Amino acid sequence: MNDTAEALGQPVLKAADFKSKLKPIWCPGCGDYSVLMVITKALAALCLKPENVAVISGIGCSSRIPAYSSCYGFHGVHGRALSAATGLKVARPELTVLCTGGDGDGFSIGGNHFLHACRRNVDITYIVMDNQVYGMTKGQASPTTDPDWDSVLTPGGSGIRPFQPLVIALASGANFVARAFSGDTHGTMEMIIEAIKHPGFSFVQILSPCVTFRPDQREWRQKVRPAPVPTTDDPARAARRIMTDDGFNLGILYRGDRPPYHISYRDQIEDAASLGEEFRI
Amino acid sequence: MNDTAEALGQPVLKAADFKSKLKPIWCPGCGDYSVLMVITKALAALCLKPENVAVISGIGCSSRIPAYSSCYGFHGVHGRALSAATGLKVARPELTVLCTGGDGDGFSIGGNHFLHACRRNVDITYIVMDNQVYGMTKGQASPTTDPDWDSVLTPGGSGIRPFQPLVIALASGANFVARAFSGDTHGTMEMIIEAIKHPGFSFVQILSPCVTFRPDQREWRQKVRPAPVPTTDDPARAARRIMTDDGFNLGILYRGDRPPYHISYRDQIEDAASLGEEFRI
Amino acid sequence: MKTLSIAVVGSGGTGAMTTGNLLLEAGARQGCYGLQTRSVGPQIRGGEAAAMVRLSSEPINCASDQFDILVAMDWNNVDRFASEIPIGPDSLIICDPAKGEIPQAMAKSGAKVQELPISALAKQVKSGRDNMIALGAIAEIAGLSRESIDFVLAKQLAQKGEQALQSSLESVESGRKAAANINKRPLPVGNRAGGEHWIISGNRAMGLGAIRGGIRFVAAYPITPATEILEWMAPKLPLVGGALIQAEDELASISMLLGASFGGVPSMTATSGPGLSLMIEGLGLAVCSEIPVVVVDVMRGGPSTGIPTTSEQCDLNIAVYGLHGDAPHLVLAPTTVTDCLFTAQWSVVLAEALQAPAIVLSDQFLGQATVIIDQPEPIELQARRNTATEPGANYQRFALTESGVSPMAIPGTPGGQYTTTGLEHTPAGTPSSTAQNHALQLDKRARKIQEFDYGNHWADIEGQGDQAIITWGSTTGAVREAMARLEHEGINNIRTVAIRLLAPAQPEKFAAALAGVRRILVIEQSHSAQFYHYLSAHYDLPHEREVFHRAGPLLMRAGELVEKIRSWSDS
Amino acid sequence: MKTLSIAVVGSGGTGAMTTGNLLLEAGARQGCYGLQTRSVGPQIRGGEAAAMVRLSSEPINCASDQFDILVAMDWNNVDRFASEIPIGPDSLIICDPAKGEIPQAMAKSGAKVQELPISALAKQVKSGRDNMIALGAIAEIAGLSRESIDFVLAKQLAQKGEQALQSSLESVESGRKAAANINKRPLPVGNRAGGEHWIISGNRAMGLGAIRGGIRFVAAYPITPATEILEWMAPKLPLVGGALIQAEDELASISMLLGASFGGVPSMTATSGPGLSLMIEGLGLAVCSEIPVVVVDVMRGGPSTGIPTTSEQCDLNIAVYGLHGDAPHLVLAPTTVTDCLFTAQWSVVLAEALQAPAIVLSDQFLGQATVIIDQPEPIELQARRNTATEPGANYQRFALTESGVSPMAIPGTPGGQYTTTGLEHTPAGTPSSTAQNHALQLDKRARKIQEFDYGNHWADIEGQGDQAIITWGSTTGAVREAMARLEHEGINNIRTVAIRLLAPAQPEKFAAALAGVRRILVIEQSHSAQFYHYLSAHYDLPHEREVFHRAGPLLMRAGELVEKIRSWSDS
Ligand SMILES: Cc1ncc(C[n+]2csc(CCOP(=O)(O)OP(=O)(O)O)c2C)c(N)n1
Ligand SMILES: Cc1ncc(C[n+]2csc(CCOP(=O)(O)OP(=O)(O)O)c2C)c(N)n1
Ligand code: SF4
Ligand code: SF4
Ligand SMILES: [Mg+2]
Ligand SMILES: [Mg+2]
Repeated sequence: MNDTAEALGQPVLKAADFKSKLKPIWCPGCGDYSVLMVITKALAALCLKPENVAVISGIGCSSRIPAYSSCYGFHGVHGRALSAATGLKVARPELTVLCTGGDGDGFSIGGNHFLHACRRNVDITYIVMDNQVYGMTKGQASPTTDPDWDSVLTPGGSGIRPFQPLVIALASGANFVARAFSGDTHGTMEMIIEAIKHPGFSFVQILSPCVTFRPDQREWRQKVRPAPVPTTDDPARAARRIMTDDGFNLGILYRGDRPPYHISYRDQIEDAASLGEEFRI
Repeated sequence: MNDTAEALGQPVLKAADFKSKLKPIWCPGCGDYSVLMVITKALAALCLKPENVAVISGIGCSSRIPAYSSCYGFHGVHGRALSAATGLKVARPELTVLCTGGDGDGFSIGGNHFLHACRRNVDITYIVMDNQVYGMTKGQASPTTDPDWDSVLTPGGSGIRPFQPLVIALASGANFVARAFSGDTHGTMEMIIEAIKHPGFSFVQILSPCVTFRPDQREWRQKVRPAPVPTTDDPARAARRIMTDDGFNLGILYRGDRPPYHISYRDQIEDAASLGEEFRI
Repeated sequence: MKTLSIAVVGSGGTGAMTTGNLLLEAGARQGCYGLQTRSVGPQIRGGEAAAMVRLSSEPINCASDQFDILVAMDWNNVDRFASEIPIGPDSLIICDPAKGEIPQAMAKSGAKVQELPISALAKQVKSGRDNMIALGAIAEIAGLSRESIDFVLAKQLAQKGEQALQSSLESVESGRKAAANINKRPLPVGNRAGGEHWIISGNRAMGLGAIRGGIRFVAAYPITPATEILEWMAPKLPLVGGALIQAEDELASISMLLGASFGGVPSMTATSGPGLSLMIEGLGLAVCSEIPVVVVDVMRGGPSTGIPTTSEQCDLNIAVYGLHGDAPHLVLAPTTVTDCLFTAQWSVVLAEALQAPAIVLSDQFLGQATVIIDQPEPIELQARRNTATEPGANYQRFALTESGVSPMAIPGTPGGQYTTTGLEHTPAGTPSSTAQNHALQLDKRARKIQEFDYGNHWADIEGQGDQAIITWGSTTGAVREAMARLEHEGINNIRTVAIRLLAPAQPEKFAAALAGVRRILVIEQSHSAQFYHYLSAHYDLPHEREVFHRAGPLLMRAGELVEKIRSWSDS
Repeated sequence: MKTLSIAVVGSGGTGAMTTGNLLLEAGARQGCYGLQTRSVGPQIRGGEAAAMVRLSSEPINCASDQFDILVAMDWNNVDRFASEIPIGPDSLIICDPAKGEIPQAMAKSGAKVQELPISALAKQVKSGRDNMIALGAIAEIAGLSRESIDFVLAKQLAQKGEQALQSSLESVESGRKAAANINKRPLPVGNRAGGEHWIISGNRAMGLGAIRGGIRFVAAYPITPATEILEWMAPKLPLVGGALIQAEDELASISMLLGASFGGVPSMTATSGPGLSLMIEGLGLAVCSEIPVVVVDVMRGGPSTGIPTTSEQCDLNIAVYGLHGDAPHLVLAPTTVTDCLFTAQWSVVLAEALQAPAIVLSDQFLGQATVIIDQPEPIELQARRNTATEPGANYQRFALTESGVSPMAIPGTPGGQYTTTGLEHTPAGTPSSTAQNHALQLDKRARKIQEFDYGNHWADIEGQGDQAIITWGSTTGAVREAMARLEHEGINNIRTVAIRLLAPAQPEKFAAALAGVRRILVIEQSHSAQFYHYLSAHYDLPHEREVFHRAGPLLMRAGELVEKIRSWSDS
């Protein structure tokens, strides 16, 4: 984060410089297009260089983002993006590590890593494009889907209480928690910038409509609003607020100051060969 | 739960009838002995019959409980107990299904199933013997271990914020949330009885000391106390309370009334052979 | 056998798939057998798509070597299908001149080209659609009657209202008229004997077979190309007193099955390679605790995420050898789309009888192809688990029986209580680390799998001769068609063995099936020849042996196999 | 070779293990080589325990056929060790008459019995302990000098203070005195040439080799019997600029490795069968995205949870074949405790050189045995990954090179940006579903693994003759000892091939190693003969072949192999 282009006096990059030449496979109108654009804008605004940023994802429509950026990308297997991001950041602390994906990838198969990433507080920014559906596999209920949403696999609805990502993040110790809407590009960009700047694990849920399998989500644009209260640093208060809101309050809803995961690299490095000494009789 | 011995006018069983003849492998003084005893007492008090109860677990010292009961037992693989319990209960709703295990089994490797079991709200009682350590593998930090607890694998401590099981349970939608202490046998028994009676997913965290790897936990006896406030049915209030207590308030801390997972068995059962009709041209 | 193969391509939601479906059904009404496959580009929705329909006079089980008719509603990215839709000088391309040049990959085939102003014609009809124009043109060329097209359209558009039907019918008529002067490519005259006929995909057949076999509990996590099995079963299970849970991941699904089946209810899941990888630990528990479960793996291109929408026979290794420890279990594979029904049903029966996990290897081709077939005979196979209904005082869950199968007490049965475990154990189920108990239980678990009499279903054996082709799974269809053609050429000294029961190996039956065979050719769709190596490890193969193998995603075609077998065979 | 084998047993925390450790170290001081293994009952703490020490004049790599001395501080549940501590008429049992009868399983051996009032003697010493009395008695009988015992005790009790040391020394003296009249069983005279010596366990050697090879990132989840590798590495890694994360499960650990290694840092984890099962999907991603990682599997009894504290060579199948799709990767196995050092280091080097996952198969015996050995020579092998330090404009991460290895751009390198993926891809890494790209990348990934020159390390080949024993892993030690004995008997026409590089198979090198060999005997510790079947699948074996295999947990002993080989061999 210190090794920015600006600090080095180099020409500052534009958002477009953070996009690759690949054409996204997304459906026309998918919310993820805006998210991609916003991420590139945020990276440009932060004066980062693409080679110093890594974007890590799992599997899903939303998880395709890495290859659409011009950064280093890791498009891994379903549900394990946060673990890969953790390994990378701990091994290479000087890189800026973003983790991106969907509600299925992050909260269904990947739920455990989400819990533990929040606790561990490694300095990663986790961006989830929540469309309350499995887009990639053509329309099944995800953990954030309403219980009465009818699908072929769960006729009449899953009947299960939706997973509340922000509440779980808070309860697990996430240090920075925000909710955005892909249609609100400016607000989303600001949240992502803040999230990247914030030390430790930052979580941004972006409501990102799936026009194909959730056409009803076109209404989100009317429903979202800025959160009526300012950011708090009290997790219990934040939790109470989020547990009782309707899921459409946007903004940075919690910002804490727990120190990030400590990586103990000794400066004085020993010769690996000498490690055997202890076995000498 | 309706098919109890008492209802059928049969002789009522004693706690001892719910114990098998196997000698536990536990260390002398391990808190899990009391938990085993308490479970057998609760089952007797509920006038259940061992053949109608199934105890499901994963791997760990605490996960050995099923074989020490005289019920049907399932001692599966590490971290998957709740999933097996879910399958069993959905397939055989008339059985009483208990799920038992440790903090490592339930919150580390099994964390994702914990989240989703809370949401799904299948009528299971989940009893976790929390000793803030991996006993079975000889003393590593678990998710509930304090960050500064020194271990061979994490010298000087893991540095990670402890996982708060009750908060996560609430945030995920658990319907019944209690904290007990293995040394408080009477209180624990009452909580387990209530948990089994409560429809839907019930979660009981039992502080159960590991005398071998956490001798410091002998102090728990002095630290625990009944929660100073009565049970609430407001999850946000319960969450706030638990997020701000010191982890030693005992009692049923939340009791909700979300309807349990609905299992739609049709009464009129069709002939499986006729299902092919739709393919006829 | 006479066949007619038609490919319809187009992009941006032009509805090539719908045209394909209608063609298949209309063909069926005119007495044809048939097979339809599909291919799509990487776009989630609205990308390029190809429907490939093959109609025939006899039942068929593989795609055609060459297409007779290719109808392109446009050419956007259609070159990507060039290898999947082989065409040649005998083929006919119908395309819309307004949509630009024929891509080089297609043009170089030398196929006859017939231009048709598809979209202009569609615009002339109120709410007309390109794909209905295409349907009409094909109907005209292939000789599909008005009666059959009307019928399938009425059925297809029943929900959409009279208006939609009307405009479709008009479009079809306009297509017919425009194609009136094109040389006919007549539909093969169907040889179908009387009786009922079905139109079904392999994935649905798999679901049906499973329920018929006795499956009453499913837990699963969606994954391409297996999801349709689950989606078909979801509304059906409650009708027969069963249930389906959408699990949070595959670790949960396999564990849910174990719980349900421990509870006495026959249980199944369906997945593909990545999901199977995550079920490996649970499958090991199923082996050790002797809990029957059925896991269907609809294979797709691998390794890793691979090529999710395509077919490859590349999960044989993990299915047979993937478990840690010595873990005997069952592996089966349907040989055709139709056989998904039988193999699913048989797998349930075997898993239940042997109290062991059964992995069923289907693949994307078998699963997602739709076929027209004779209505299958009902199969008299019902799951029957050996349960301890009146366990005595000395009941032992893992008793050392002669067969290796021990009566299983089901929760709810008084006196049968025991604790099942993944730890090695005594016959009673108590954890034990002695060499003796380990050997006894390992022997028992191996014995029950190995010594069971699997009857004749272990393989399909056809033909005579001192040479043999050995194959499995979806490659079987292409092998059979190739053999039929070779027989026509007079080559009739080659046997075919298509193995349905992959594990345990059946060396004695295999030896009997190969009696008198001097040399073998193994055929499979795997880059590293997994099947060939598996056979080498577990069977006594003739010294003279060869393997013809290649990776997916291109399907094995009868034509390439005819070439190969002809040159290999020394007759 | 002369050896002396001593077993010390006792329950309830009597400290048998401590006595074993001290014996081994004291023997080392007197010039012996040695090997110590241990066995415990199911209790988590304070159950029955056995320390088994074998001291010898030459380096040894397997447990003894028969124990010379068995010291029992009590007999609680000690029969469970009967098969692990074979004794016979030549053996000496030392036991405390106050602790009851000798169990039948031991008594029937016909061993000479010498009673010693161990606990009465201990009570006479202030804070005296039974295990120190036992140590004294053994020291006296074996001729371990006061100097060596004093030294090892002082080292051992350094933290515990003068008082503890004093009472231990007194107890030892009392044990010596009590055993003064017992016939001596003298320590083998050590043949150790000059130079330094080490005392090390296989698990620690594995950790050391890994760090020396270049590992700087570890993520892992504890599991028996692999945890000691991690626990040894945890404090060491920061010293060399590395890090270790305790992950929430094995799915996370393998994925963390992939992230770290994608970042250019050589990465490793250690686990056992159940954990390996959970890493299968991640390993497939490592293959497809060509990210090097090393996974050590310390095998234990299987299947499923199995017998966690015991040894078995039963994970060969999953290691070689466990991945879905066609997924070429490396599988290696150390042949001895000492070889864990070399094999770990080599595995890191190979994984890094080939940008592929390497699975290293150790086992509970190799991992948890402690040996006295000559200080190993430093090994000149350093991880060297082919990185793209100045990627040009046309940089392609998965470029089709001749070797199959393509330069890897490491995050932070300007101009090298690419997205790694588990989807099949073009050379640039763009997802692709074409048959052509699939074939090219499958070929490339197979080529780099297959065509690499692994040199001579692929196997250890010893002896001459037209017969050969083929073995691998921890069984090698017993095979070698058996062969040495047979040579003594005059049987010298048998070669031994102990394979270290299990995958990829090395058919040419194998053929060369077996030139002139007519018949082979495969030896392994697996119920289903996994190794034998693997060899049959991938090597051209002589027609005359046999396999000697059995399950764990009993270790292979040289004695049983001598019998087997003698009867098999036709010399
Ligand atoms: C182990 C495994 N299981 C299942 C799948 C199939 N799969 C691919 S993406 C996906 C869900 C994606 O949903 P989400 O993360 O919400 O992403 P979206 O497509 O909605 O953006 C599933 C189930 C897989 N690739 N791997
Ligand atoms: C897949 C897998 N990984 C690791 C292990 C090793 N293991 C067994 S029990 C255990 C932790 C147990 O901790 P906990 O659940 O807290 O139980 P406790 O022993 O403390 O009661 C671990 C890591 C295993 N058996 N399986
Ligand atoms: S299916 Fe939904 S989430 Fe996927 S690309 Fe289309 S609109 Fe976006
Ligand atoms: S190690 Fe700890 S948790 Fe395990 S049995 Fe002993 S005291 Fe109990
Ligand atoms: Mg989604
Ligand atoms: Mg614990």
